[in-house]
Amino acid sequence: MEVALKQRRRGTSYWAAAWRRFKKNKMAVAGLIYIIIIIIISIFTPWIAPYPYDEPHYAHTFEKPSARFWWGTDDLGRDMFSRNLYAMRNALLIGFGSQIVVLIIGVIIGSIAGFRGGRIDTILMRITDIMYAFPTFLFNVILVTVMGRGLFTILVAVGLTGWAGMARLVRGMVMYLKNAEFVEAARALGAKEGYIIRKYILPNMLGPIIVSLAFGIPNGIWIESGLALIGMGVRPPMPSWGNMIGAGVAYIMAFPHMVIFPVLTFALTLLAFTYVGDGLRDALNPRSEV
Amino acid sequence: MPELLVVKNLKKYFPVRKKLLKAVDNVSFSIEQGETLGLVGESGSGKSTLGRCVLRLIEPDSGEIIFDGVDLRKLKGEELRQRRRFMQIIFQDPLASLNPMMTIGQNIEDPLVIHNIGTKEERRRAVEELLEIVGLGRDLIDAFPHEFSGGQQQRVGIARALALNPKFIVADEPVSSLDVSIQAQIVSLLYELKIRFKISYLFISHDLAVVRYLSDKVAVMYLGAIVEYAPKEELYENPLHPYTRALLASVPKMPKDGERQKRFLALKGEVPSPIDLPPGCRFQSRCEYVMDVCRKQEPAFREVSPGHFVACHLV
Amino acid sequence: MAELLRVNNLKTYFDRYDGVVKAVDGISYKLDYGETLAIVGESGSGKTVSVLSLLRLIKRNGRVVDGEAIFEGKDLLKLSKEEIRQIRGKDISIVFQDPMTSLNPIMRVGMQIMEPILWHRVMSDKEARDRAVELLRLVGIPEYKTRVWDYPFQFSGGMRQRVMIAIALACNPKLVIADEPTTALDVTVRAQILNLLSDMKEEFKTSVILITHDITLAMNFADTIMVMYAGKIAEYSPVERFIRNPLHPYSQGLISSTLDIKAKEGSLRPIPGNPPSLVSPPSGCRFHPRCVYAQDICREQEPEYKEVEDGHYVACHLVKGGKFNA
Amino acid sequence: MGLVRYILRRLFTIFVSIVVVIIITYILMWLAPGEFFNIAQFQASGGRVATLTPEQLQVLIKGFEEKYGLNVPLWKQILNYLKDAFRFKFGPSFSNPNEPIEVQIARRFPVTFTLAILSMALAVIVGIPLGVIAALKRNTWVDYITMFFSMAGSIIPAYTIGVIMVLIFSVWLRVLPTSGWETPKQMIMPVICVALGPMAVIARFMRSSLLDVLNQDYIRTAYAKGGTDRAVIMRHALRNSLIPIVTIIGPQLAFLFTGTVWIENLFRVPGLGQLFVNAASMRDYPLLVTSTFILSLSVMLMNLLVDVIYAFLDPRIKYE
Repeated sequence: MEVALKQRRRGTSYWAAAWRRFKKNKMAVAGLIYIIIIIIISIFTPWIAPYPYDEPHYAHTFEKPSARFWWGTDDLGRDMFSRNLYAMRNALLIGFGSQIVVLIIGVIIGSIAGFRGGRIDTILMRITDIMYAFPTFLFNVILVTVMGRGLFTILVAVGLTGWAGMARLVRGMVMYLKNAEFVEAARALGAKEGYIIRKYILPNMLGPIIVSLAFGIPNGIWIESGLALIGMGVRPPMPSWGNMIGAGVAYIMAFPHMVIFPVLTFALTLLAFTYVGDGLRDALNPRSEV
Repeated sequence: MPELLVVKNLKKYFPVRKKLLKAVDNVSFSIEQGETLGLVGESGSGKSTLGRCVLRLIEPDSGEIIFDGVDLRKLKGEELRQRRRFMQIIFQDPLASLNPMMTIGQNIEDPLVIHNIGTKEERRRAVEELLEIVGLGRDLIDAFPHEFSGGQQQRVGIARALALNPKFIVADEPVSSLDVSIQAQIVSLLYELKIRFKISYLFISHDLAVVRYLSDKVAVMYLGAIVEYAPKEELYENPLHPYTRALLASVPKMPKDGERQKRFLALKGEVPSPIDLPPGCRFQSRCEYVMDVCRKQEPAFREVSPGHFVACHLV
Repeated sequence: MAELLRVNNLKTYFDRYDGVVKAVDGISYKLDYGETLAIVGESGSGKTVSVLSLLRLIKRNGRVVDGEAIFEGKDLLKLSKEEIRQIRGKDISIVFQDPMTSLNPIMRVGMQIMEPILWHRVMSDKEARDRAVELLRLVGIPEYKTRVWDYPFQFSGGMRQRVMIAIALACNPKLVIADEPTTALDVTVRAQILNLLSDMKEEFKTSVILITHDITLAMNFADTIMVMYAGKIAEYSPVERFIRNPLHPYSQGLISSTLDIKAKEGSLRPIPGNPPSLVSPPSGCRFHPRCVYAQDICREQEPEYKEVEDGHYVACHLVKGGKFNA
Repeated sequence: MGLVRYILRRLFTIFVSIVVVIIITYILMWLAPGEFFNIAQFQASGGRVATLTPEQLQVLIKGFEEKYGLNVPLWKQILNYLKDAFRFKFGPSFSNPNEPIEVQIARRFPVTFTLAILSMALAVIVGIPLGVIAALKRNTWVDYITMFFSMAGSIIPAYTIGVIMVLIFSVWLRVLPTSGWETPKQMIMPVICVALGPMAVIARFMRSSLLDVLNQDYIRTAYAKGGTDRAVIMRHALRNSLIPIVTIIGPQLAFLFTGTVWIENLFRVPGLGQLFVNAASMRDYPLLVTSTFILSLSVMLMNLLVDVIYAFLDPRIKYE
């Protein structure tokens, strides 16, 4: 023990240790690399995409993949590869964007409920329970109907319906942390509430929140595609995986390429995020090593 | 010696499903400067709640806590915060009591940061000194709590409590989660600190031997109330309350002179639920000398010989 | 007395992310019919593993790598899975430390007592029922006739430990292993359970292995004491002899570390340092980094575990001819 | 006794929750841009607007508002709706003015119900054994493969899996029909697609629940008593690990109901899902509100049922 400690004298911080554990999970690392690549691609999509997403080539409708159209063309002769890139970009925007909304609402509601307790907690948690038990997809449809089908409004709608899990998580952690012994110790030392929250509560909540966000991103992407499938997603000709798959299904017997590529990139992206989420969950829990 | 802490008629009730859990029920005691009070009790006796009430980490319902001449219950916000420099706490679970996101050094330094004491370098030097006082190497300053063994973690907890030079420390079962050899180390460290810095402890434990070693006076708690309170030697040599007697008799003793004990004097039953106690003496359900009066009337907590208080109809 | 169990050179290792943990590293001892052996040690000393290994009840990442355990002429470590199963709960049974978690929360206690009886086909279903009630009476549960069909959560900690003892006794075992049976209980309840164990030992004439961290308890309760440190036996001795003359510096340290209720202020002499890593244990004697008498030989050479007096074994370089020479 | 009171209290909570949900839905729709009376919808439902004079149009709109009860203040609309809704009277929809919604639902409900029940049954029957096998064979290739598919199944939407299945079984292998809901053969793919998500979740949860139980002290006790693997797993591990599974089946039902929407759409199954998709795309508000009502009611009732079953399975709950 003595020896072991001396070797690690510089100390392994929580984050350094977490990264060490994360690196051991090969699938998570692969997922992370994939995600970094698609984020970079998404930033530069307008320059990378060979064609605009809405440029039709009426002479080349339903074309199979070729040197000119790498992933073929659709019913209007639009380049499937370009459309896929834009769909990916939209999906990432909605995935990350919706989680920002989730984070804001969830943290606010969860921490108010957790810190205040009592009746406010009861009321907030009742609302959260309804949100949690309710098939939120319906709310999404109604919200999108109300707010319109823009990229931003969809992102907000997904966030507005998806915060219940985050609120529960934050509340649970606040309830636990505010009575945890080390927080009690800080209080006994005479620390002010603001200091306790900043130095004791927030840092210890970060891990689980990050994990929850990591799982929330694919969920957001998923919901957008679901909306798009029933014609409530982003407005055509703007592509999304949902409306591309929806359109492709109509021609699935004759031109399966129209659906194969979006389905595969879509599924791959969701899996990548989930593996990263899994990796983070194990990595950010120090007990998982034992 | 002047009295450092006087607790009078302290009460803390918790509502549990429309019933009352009397965790601390009208408790009074006092501790002189440099003196240690041992607080003995089994689970559910309310000893930990009492310890936290004294520091106002749990807000008591009523009573007085006079620390250094000031009633803590009358203090608000900043005043109380400043007072906290002089009274500290050490916890049972050393790992849980340290902030896992801070290094050992930062954990120990934190009280100084909170009270804005010294420059960065001065604080660093203070932390190194504290590490040495509690018997840890300076080179461990940048390690994290989870890399330590339980005994080392508890030393860090003690160093943090010492950082502000407190006069009084509540030690809430500080050794009960540790191994025997480590227990002994921590107990002797606490003893050494008591002598060296003239610290008063409220030493909470279920272990009668540890309490005897560190305390000057001992209070025995049962279901929220102190049933017996006396100077140490008096309590161990001449226990009066049937519960205290049973506690002392149920612990195996070191058979140094070859006489071994295969059977132990055992109290019947177990600690009943502290919710909705019946009228009369709270020990009635387990007392072998129970009388009618015990079931009707709560015994008064009275002084039977100088400094020796007991709450029992039989005494 | 006749020999019930003899363990030779038992080694149990665990695989962990940071290496192989040598939890039990070559221990040998014996146990007679009717004898009470107390195994004393701190956490990580291997005291529990050394016994669970006999019944092959260790965690999945653990394995017995060497040794033999002769129980009534059979080597437990070489028995087939089915053969060892027939011994578990019938010839050798266990009382675990934490009665709160060691009983199945959603099964009635009567059923849990009946299971070993039925599994070993000792008697019929009907007889097993009566036996369960009878056992509950024996271990001192009030209103045992109705309580037998209650669930564990309806019992207090001490009562649950009584139920655990009833389960252990269900098939009249030859050996009961009690793994820290009182540690999780309140002070006053500990005494009750210890008395019950004493009574049951008389009543059922079983041998007992008591695993404990409490050397005071061991010295009072057992016939033979075995002190373990870092996966090895430091000292093994009949209790009377041990009380008079504890030889190993660790045994002595444990005794002087233990606060007795009569201890004088300032008399505590704790063992310095922390328990060693079992992945890379210290060279030579595993106790040398914490031993105040450590000499060069202790750092270099592992001490031999040898008999120094009749039935008194010690592993220490400094013990010669039944005396400790520092 | 406690149970009856518990159920009554929960029913009251459900009632309040639904009222809240309906009020929010109404307010949202009221906030929505555009008139309720939508010309395109009116035409789609067979009306002829072009031939009308403005006065005639006014009369028509008035009649429309009267028919759908839109000529009263919002709070009254909500009240009226709720009064009827709890008696399962929902009035006509925009898209189908001649048929009350309850009739439309009654016709389609059995289809969706069958789909949901078959899927849930499949999910439970396959998911639980999969989880058990993965747990018992933990850290072997059996476990890894099961858990890979389980992860994929729980994260990739049913619709996407449906498309892949159509590609494989209809386009390439040509063994299953792409759409319809008459013959058992037509039901295979929809049921599997809807079941996959919950099945994956159940398998994963079952695995971790069983692993958790297998690590409990009382399992060690059971082995120490001389139990065979079979006895210990069947009598102790499985029973205890199944109890928490019941709790996830409730949320999974909500998930599954939503899942049917797309699957019915993909496979042209004439269930509630299609009705809902139409309602959404045509802005058929009465139908939309009613979908919300029916869905939230059924999900909440299912959750209640699940909790009651839970209380029966776990003796610790009953006595509290």
